[in-house]
Amino acid sequence: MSATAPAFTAGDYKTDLKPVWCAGCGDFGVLTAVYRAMAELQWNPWETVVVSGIGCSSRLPGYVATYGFNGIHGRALTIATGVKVSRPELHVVAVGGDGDGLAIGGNHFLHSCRRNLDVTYVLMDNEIYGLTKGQAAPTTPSGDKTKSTYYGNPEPSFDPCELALSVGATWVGRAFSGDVKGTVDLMAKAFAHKGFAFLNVMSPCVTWRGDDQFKAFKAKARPIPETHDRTSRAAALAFTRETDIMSCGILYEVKVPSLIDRLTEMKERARAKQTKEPTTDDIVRSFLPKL
Amino acid sequence: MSATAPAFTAGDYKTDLKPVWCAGCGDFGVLTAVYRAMAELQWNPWETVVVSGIGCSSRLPGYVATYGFNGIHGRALTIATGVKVSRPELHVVAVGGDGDGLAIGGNHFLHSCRRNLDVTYVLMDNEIYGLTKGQAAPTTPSGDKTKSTYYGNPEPSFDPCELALSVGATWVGRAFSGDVKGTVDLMAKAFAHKGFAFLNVMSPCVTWRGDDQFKAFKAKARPIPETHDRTSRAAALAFTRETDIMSCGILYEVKVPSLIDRLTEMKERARAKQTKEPTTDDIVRSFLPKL
Amino acid sequence: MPSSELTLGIVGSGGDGVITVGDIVSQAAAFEGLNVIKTEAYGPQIRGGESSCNVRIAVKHIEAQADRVDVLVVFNWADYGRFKGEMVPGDDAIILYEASDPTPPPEGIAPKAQRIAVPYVQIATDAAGTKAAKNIVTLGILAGLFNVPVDAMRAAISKKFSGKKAGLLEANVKGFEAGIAFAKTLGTIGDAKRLEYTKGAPKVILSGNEACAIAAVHAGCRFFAGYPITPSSEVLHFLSEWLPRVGGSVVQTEDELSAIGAVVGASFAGVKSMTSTSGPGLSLMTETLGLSAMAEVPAVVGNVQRGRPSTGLPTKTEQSDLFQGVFAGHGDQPRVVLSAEDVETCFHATVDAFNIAEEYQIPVIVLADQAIAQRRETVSPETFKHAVIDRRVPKPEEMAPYQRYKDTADGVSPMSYPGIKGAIYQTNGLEHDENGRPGSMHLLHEKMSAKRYRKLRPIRDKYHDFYRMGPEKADLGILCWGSSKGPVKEAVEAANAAGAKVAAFAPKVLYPFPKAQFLDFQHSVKRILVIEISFAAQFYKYIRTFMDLPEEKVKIFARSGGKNLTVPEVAEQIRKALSQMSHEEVLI
Amino acid sequence: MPSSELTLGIVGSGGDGVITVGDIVSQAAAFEGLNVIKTEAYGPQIRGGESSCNVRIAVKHIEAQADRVDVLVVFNWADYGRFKGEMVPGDDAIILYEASDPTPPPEGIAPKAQRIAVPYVQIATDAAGTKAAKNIVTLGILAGLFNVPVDAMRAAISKKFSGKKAGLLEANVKGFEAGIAFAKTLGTIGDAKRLEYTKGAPKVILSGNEACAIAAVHAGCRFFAGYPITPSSEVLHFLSEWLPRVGGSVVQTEDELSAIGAVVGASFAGVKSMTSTSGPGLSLMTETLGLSAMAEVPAVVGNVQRGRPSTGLPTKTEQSDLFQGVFAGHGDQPRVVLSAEDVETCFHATVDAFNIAEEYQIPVIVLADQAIAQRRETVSPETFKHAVIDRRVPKPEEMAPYQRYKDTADGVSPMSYPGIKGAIYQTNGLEHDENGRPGSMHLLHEKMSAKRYRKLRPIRDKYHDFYRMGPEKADLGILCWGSSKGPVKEAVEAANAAGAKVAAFAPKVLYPFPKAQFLDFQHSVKRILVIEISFAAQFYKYIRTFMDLPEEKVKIFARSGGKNLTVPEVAEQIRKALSQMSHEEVLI
Ligand SMILES: Cc1ncc(C[n+]2csc(CCOP(=O)(O)OP(=O)(O)O)c2C)c(N)n1
Ligand SMILES: Cc1ncc(C[n+]2csc(CCOP(=O)(O)OP(=O)(O)O)c2C)c(N)n1
Ligand code: SF4
Ligand code: SF4
Ligand SMILES: [Mg+2]
Ligand SMILES: [Mg+2]
Repeated sequence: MSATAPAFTAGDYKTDLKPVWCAGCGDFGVLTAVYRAMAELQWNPWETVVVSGIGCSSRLPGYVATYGFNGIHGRALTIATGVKVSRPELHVVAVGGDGDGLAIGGNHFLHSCRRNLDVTYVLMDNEIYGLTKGQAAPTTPSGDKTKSTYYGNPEPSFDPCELALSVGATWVGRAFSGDVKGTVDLMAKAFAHKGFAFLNVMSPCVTWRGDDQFKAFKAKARPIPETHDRTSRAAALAFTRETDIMSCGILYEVKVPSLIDRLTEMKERARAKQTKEPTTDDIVRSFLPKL
Repeated sequence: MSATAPAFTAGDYKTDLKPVWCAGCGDFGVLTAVYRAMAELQWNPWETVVVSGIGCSSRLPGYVATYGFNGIHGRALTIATGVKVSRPELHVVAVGGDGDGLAIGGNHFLHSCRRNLDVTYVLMDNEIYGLTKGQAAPTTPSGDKTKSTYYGNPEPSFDPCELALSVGATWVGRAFSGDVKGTVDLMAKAFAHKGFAFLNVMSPCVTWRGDDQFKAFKAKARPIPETHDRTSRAAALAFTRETDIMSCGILYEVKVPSLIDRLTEMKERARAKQTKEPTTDDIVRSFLPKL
Repeated sequence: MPSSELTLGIVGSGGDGVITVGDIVSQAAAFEGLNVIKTEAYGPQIRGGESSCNVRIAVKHIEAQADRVDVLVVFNWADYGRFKGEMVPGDDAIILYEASDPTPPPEGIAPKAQRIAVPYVQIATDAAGTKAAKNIVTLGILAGLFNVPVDAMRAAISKKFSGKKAGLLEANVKGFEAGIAFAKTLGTIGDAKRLEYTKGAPKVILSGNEACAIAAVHAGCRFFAGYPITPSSEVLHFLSEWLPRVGGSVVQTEDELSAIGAVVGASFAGVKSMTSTSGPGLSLMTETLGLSAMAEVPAVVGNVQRGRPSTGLPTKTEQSDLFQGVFAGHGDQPRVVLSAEDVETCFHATVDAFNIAEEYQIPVIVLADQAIAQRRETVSPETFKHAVIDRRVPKPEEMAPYQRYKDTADGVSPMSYPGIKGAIYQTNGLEHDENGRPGSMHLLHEKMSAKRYRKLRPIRDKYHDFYRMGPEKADLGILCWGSSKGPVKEAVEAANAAGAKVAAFAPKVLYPFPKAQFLDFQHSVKRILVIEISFAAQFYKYIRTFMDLPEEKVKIFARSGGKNLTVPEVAEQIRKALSQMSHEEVLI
Repeated sequence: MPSSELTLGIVGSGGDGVITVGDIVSQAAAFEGLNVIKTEAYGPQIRGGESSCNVRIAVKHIEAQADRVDVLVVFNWADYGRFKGEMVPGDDAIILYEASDPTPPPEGIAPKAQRIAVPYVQIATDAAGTKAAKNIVTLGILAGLFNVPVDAMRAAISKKFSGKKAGLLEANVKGFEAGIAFAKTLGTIGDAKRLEYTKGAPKVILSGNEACAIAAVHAGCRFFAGYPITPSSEVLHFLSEWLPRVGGSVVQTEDELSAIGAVVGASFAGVKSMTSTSGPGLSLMTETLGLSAMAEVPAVVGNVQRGRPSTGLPTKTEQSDLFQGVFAGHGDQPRVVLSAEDVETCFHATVDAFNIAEEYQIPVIVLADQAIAQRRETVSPETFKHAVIDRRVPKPEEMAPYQRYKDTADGVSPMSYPGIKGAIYQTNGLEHDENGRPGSMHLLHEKMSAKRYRKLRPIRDKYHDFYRMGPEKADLGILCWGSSKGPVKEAVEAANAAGAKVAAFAPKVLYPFPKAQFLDFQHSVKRILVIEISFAAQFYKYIRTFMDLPEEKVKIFARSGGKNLTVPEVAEQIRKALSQMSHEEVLI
């Protein structure tokens, strides 16, 4: 193998399981982007873990030839926490849908952001519950008629990027899965970020949101201007809760110690005090009467 | 009873159950504020419901002579949702601690804000788990040593006011329970707000955070300037993630339809189409073959 | 020799219109007053993959989905492959397959069946100008060959396509008539299977989930909180339309923790309320069900079981949430668990659930399963009657002073709600005294535990209905529950018709355990056979909790889910058990 | 006539230093090699309310907290009121109460006991210059009267106060000596209770939670995720200090859903991991335990039972999470449930839990309860030895190709983890084939269900240890579990010493159910008495699931929690059961 030829091509990250997704589903674009971004970073497949919850989008780990764990609904980030904290040297990517990550999994999203957990979280946002056949998600626009909202959605939607910003994510971006190249580019950057990277990929559901959603996303997609100050939360806010446009790019990016950095430092501090690793007996004897 | 004499005094909202709180606990101030704010608004006790989760602070409903439900850990707002949506005419107040509302209950907080649920949520924030004897909360400053963080808290804290702002709360305020008068004033305004009102009351835990916390809160408390534009999220952000000061007052306040407004409109729309309320038989017959 | 019963199977891909065929056939049959049970199945693709539909039509009341199809329509043999285990043609079946399908039929499928190549696509293109009409052509063929109600189908087609794109209705009507015409060309081959019936009053056709939702409205439920999950989401869908029409509200919560919390909140507020879910959701509700039990706040939970554990086989049936239903929850918490056996009992069990929850201030779980919750079945519209019971609120003399948890003879204390001026109270999930005040002493705990459990007694006295099938004394007695009851009943009837003496028992109330009724049954039979769709034999173990089932007298047929229990499966188990018994008698 | 055993009770308010008295007494006794069991109890106030401490000291190995105290120290009769049910002086007890207390002693308390007014405050103020030293004065009195190890206490006091504010140590030492001096003034009244013992090797003194945490480190656990909850938080606290020292990590998660999810994640990543919780948390973990079972990812959960349901009596014990432990979870999910009976077995059960979880890739729950998890007990430091088993990773020949869920003879498939290059796999909680690929057909489901359940067999073959007490053949056989085993054992020994023939059995493994062992025991006794702290008699019902317990041969003593099971309670039940049996014999 020559020094310049990459060890892995995008195709090397592909399993031979056929995606269950509908023809035209936006998630195909996300999957392609995952392959390419991993190839770009030349991640060793055996040192990479992709986890997810439940949903159409959450089937993704089955299609990626790294270690993969399609978990249960809403808990992708809890599993990712265990993987990353216990094995900090692994590359850990969590993926899932808006229902999975923002409804039932909202709390874990919140706290993973806050902890600045060293994983990339790719939200495949189709503004609907795809797998369960079309109920409203926290990102479904207010007023929309869905299976569960006969008279129109009575609830306002929110912008997950704004939420991520407010609770401590250190990298926040938005992509459109119809623009695979743009998505690859952002995903590779998210993957490379140290700390919690949140990539909200707008990924149309052709089945429950029709062609209109794809068209609307496409029409509204706009790159974030080069001049945007990515280190400012206030500036980033300008690209949230958008209605007529859909800004794609990096909204926010700062470098602060990640959870792994902090835990590593703690371990070093804990061990600096001791001359050797304590044995069971050492620990037991710490319970001898203190006289 | 003369037209001017109020029907209820603060004392009328008091039960004869003795609080279990430690002497000096900040929650006494919050409780007094609840009594006074209710008296200020002259809420009928039998049309008022106070719900909570589990924690020292969550014991509060037992001390208020309205209908009360001290529920389970983290679920105060879910119970409040059921009460308010099913009985919109009631006054509903949810209370609890930072662990209850931001750790285990974080997701319900998020979505109650988003829905603009018509309740007031009073968070009694002592930056610690009081009842379980002093573990780190999501608001515990990074680096603090607690029972569960032997080497110091490895996690950053977040600001619940910022979170509330980002996900759709329509009234956001911060108070210091040591300033009972200020707390009463803010609480009465929060109670009167239509939509989700979030009042973050900084309420010291003398037992697990010592006297220092009280002193620090007191020293840092500062009113929000009159000039602040309460309708601007961006402006409100200036009063979040503060370190050396603790701004008290209303950070944000906007008038938008609440969940109750929207559901009521839906019901009206649903019923406008029908000449009479459907009976079971009407509904059953809607399943006759459609030929 | 026409027939009083007909089962159709239709198999194809997403675009083939399989589901429409099933819909129109069953609507037409329901309109004629026939009995119908219709099920659907899909491949793993989210959309556009293989799909199949099974419609059983009968003159008599039927209890189960058919196990063998009389007529199989195959648009595509490749798609059929996935369903070959579930969609088995009977020995004398007629198979009507697409003539232009390049895939050969799989080996060994009903070798004696008649196979007829039908040019569905060709007929559709010729008659309707589009191959999309091939499913409507199929309807015509089924009408022509088997007397599937032709006028009713014609009306259904016209209803379906009228108001749509210009010319669509006309094209489809042409396709339908072309199908009828084609059937004529096949002569008498269908005659033995032709449906013969007298038209009766139209029946409604609906799913168990829909019946459950109707029950909620009927029982007075005015608040529903739920989180979507297969196979129970239809309850949410239905109520999102109907509850606002009767002045109620629906909230789609962020998760199941929130759904059950909101139900408890609304109940506390005095409004009848429910949620509906499936296994994973029920697991998440575990903790809050305990709050409902402890604070004595009514809560109704519909749980539609599916293949498991974990996410399992989310679109298939199983009966393995029994343990979760009756036992889950930390601590000693009384609750009530009811079962539903078919679409109609989804209605009755749900109304009972509300009645019990309100009268006894206790959480009530209704266990249905995918097999009945999602199948569509005909029911007479007259069936939907069931008395409704409301909560016992304090009388004036009980308000001075009001004791929320008064330790009464039957354990039930009058329950106030916000708005009642003289009966304000504060409650909690801690142990508490009769006034609701927290306490942690053993004696209080013992007294209040007894109060809460005491409620189970009147519940059991009032609610212990069961099904008993077969002769009064029998050689073999089958114990089963829920959706298994249907196939068991049909198999038992057949066995007895063939001279055996087999009885069967299915409880409608799972907890509190109707012990006396179980024991009566046990005493009326020589041997017991337990039948259930649970690999771990949960029903068997559950019964044992309350009564001895001496091992030497009991056989168990407990298999995992993923397919509905069928009548032949039960028949086979009956045969085995009986033959073993006769052997044993020889050996004595 | 000195004594080989002494039980002290101390009662007072927050500021009285009750807890310090208990600590120093028990540390001193442990140092001398004596056996100690110490419990504490508090009133409802979060802090500063009533508190009590019970220390049982004995020369022999002891199994239970004492039920009667020999010596009762009361700083305040008002505070004593709250504990009077739990802190009962024996008939010949000595009560040393504060002389200046204005409240009169409650009526009817140990009328025959000697009551001595002790001017604790006065002595402390006089000798140490502060009434705060009254607890140290108490230590002196206890040393003087009852030979509570005086040198060791002196050393402990000096350890406690050295390095503190100047003069504090000296003052307290003075207080201690003044206490000894005061004891002298009381003459011989304590002589009958004076401890007589020979000094042995110092023992460690620790709680069940601490033993469990040590076990985790010992077993190789390097990841802990948990959410605080009484009475299990000490595991989190302990590991937050010690895991980083051995290179592991602790995450305090946002809730229990997250804790168990993270445990599954870390286990998947190849790192032994656990969480610890109590009932409400275990309820929340229900769904994810199913994922662990389905995806066959090891998970260890410590669950410390407390008074329930719902929030219940969070600081008191109960044995009512048994159903939740063995049955909760939607679907058929194999798991293992172990029990711990005392502090020492908290260690062994937890190591076993890791060994089983890793060897068989299955979730394992350890059920302890507040009574043993929070009491402090002496254990010999030599006890903490237990073999450790690691996960079976694929051998090179098993990697070409690697099948994560290979259907092996014992159901266990080699489990790879990230970093192993040749055994990459993708898994899920759906039903899946041997390669982990999702599938929803019945036959696959049946096969894989069988594979998962098959693992229980080797587990049961290897893990079925139990306790058996009493003679080989007995008139009465007691079935009990967990913390009840200690009082049962002591009561059984006493009964047999008095001439009865009583045996007892307690399983160490609750599930898979050690049926053969239970049956052996059943056959060795004439009648059965089930004893447990669960109002709903969960243990009784659970046993019935697997074996017949003919009602006429079984008595049940199942009461709610809120207080620990005591030896006299058990003795009383034994007496009743035996006397009823003799009556029955008369009636024959
Ligand atoms: C605890 C639990 N509740 C509900 C479900 C049912 N469920 C499966 S996927 C899903 C939502 C899917 O929506 P999303 O996460 O947005 O993914 P998408 O299918 O749109 O990609 C739901 C509600 C479940 N599997 N588990
Ligand atoms: C499901 C569940 N997990 C954990 C607990 C234990 N618990 C009770 S209160 C509490 C946290 C208390 O902290 P907070 O909410 O901040 O209230 P505070 O006591 O500080 O007022 C915890 C973890 C519980 N009761 N239920
Ligand atoms: S239903 Fe929607 S989200 Fe799911 S696979 Fe189809 S297009 Fe994609
Ligand atoms: S522990 Fe802290 S929060 Fe709890 S009552 Fe005491 S001071 Fe208040
Ligand atoms: Mg989605
Ligand atoms: Mg707190």
